[in-house]
Amino acid sequence: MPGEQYIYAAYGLTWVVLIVFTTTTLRRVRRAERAARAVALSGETP
Amino acid sequence: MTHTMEPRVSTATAPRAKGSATLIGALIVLALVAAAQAFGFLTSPPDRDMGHLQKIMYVHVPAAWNAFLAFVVVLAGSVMYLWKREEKWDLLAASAAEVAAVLTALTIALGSIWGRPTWGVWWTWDPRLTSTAILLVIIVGYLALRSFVDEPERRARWSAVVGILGALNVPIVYMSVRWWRTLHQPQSSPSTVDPAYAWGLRLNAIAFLLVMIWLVRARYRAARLERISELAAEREALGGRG
Amino acid sequence: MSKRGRRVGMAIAAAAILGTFAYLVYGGIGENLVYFLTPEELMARGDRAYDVPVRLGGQVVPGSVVWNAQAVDLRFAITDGAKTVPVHSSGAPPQMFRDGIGVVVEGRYHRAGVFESTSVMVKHSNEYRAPKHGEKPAEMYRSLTTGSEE
Amino acid sequence: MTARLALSRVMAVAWKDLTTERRSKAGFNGVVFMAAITLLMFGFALGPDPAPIRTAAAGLLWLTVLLSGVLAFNRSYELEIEAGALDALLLYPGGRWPIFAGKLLANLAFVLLVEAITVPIAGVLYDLPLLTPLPGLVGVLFLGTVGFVTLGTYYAAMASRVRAREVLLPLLLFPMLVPLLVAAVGATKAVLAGDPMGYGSAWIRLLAAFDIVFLAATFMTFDYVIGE
Repeated sequence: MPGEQYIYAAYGLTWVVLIVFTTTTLRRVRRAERAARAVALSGETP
Repeated sequence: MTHTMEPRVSTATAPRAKGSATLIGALIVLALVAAAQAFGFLTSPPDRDMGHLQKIMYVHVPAAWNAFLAFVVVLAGSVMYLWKREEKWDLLAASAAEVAAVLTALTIALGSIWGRPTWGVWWTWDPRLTSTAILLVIIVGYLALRSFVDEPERRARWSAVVGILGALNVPIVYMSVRWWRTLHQPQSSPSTVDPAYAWGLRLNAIAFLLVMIWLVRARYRAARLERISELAAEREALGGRG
Repeated sequence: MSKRGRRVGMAIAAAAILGTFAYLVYGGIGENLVYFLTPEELMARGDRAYDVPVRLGGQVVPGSVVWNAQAVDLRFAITDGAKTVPVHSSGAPPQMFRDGIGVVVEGRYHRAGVFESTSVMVKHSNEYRAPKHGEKPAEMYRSLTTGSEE
Repeated sequence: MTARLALSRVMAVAWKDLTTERRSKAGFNGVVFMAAITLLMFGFALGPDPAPIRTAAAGLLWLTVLLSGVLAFNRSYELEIEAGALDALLLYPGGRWPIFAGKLLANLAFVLLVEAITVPIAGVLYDLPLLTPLPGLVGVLFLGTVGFVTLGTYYAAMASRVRAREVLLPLLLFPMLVPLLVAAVGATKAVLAGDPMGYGSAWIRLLAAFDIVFLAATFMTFDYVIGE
């Protein structure tokens, strides 16, 4: 079909952005959770 | 500092339970996007003028709608912060701003990819394109301001007014560039497209909406936890000295 | 400043913002501004039409397209139903370019009576449609030549 | 606070800022020099052919105003923050808007003075007919400058207090000024060309609308950005 490289480019870009952004978001959540848990634990030991 | 006690209790128990839910949530919303795209591909006949290029509509238009929706959340969060002075509204606005920036950039890139084969140009100084680009730089300025200010209360106050002024500017920007008369077609929506495309567009928009909500929620959660750790660290430092 | 004075000031400022927006949207001050001229509008400018940079919009006259791929030389005519302007362009037409479609060209109208274009842009309408047999696209592009604002 | 007291406070702040500026002179001269050199550089960038320069003149003129004017806004807070004078100003009873209004007036006078020198330079360099359309040109310059200075003074209140203020101010300010730039260039073009298409009045009204919206919005929210 004509112009199919543009369709590949559009969908490829969309998925790259979605996956990269989701992964970095997940990582950030993980990191924040670990930090919060560490703080909570150290806070409990007098 | 008693006010730091209350969030600490909630974090000690919450993270473990929700930790896996965020990954599963991500997989679910992304799978929904894939399913909606598959539906769009299978049900839509090639457009009379654009052929299969019409299928770019299924990612471009949902990205654009949800980017604008995220901006509305930024505005609402900013107004709520100035009104209630509760930090959560500031964190919500910030999370939505990050998502809005990514979705707006994606919208512009996809529009460009579509514009090249259909209009014959990657970019044209059309009202909708131009105002979307300006929206992107306004939100980048908003995020830059946040990164330059360390003190949380001041950062929240300042970014709230910058968010509100930016939102006030959007209609004026649109007006000013619209007066060059538009080349871009009116916005695509289910009512202006052939019934053969309407459901594909709707489903993709809903899938993108869920992705957007998931992203904002996850980033909001991360931002909150980061603040809680910060407060706890501060308190520890104070306690250590005193 | 007193609390009351402050509140009055806030109310005045908010009213000024809302009033200005209402004026911008409903005041109709932008109605005589155009993104492109139609052939009829261009002709109506008389002597001022020549050799100034303008955008010209209209429908490609069916059968008028002469495309020389070797020389990268494109000739066609644009019409708005009332007037027709011949256009010359040294560049490949966009993929969707064809008879009867709406286009906007940028360039200058020369005294020789030919519009020398530096860029050709296809204006797509917002109606995504599957092709039907025997359908005439001409009607669809009437909205272009009269200028779609929204 | 009575209106007269507020007014006298506005004038006091404005006068103080302008006096500081006049005593130092370095700021004003530097900004004027920056504007002149920008005009010259645009001329070189567009080549020796006068036709493209004349076509672009209105845009070049406004870009020059924005690029050089933005240097002035951070200064109006920097000096005070260094001297600790801003905190003293904030301690006065009554609203803070007179401080903002005073600084706005001082910056307005400053930028208008810069324009009074740079616009004739642009007229000479770019071969613009300035005298015939002078009243219209002055009006357009004034309206555009009011909007520019309002947002510039406002954002500088924040930018001047952070690291990297030289980067942050244009980053926040310039995207906000896009409609102002579009309308000001449109209006200036129309005024210089004798308004052949009849667009001038629409652009001027858009400029005025921009000014009103952001004057009102900055006065409503100035309390949030100054001080502490």
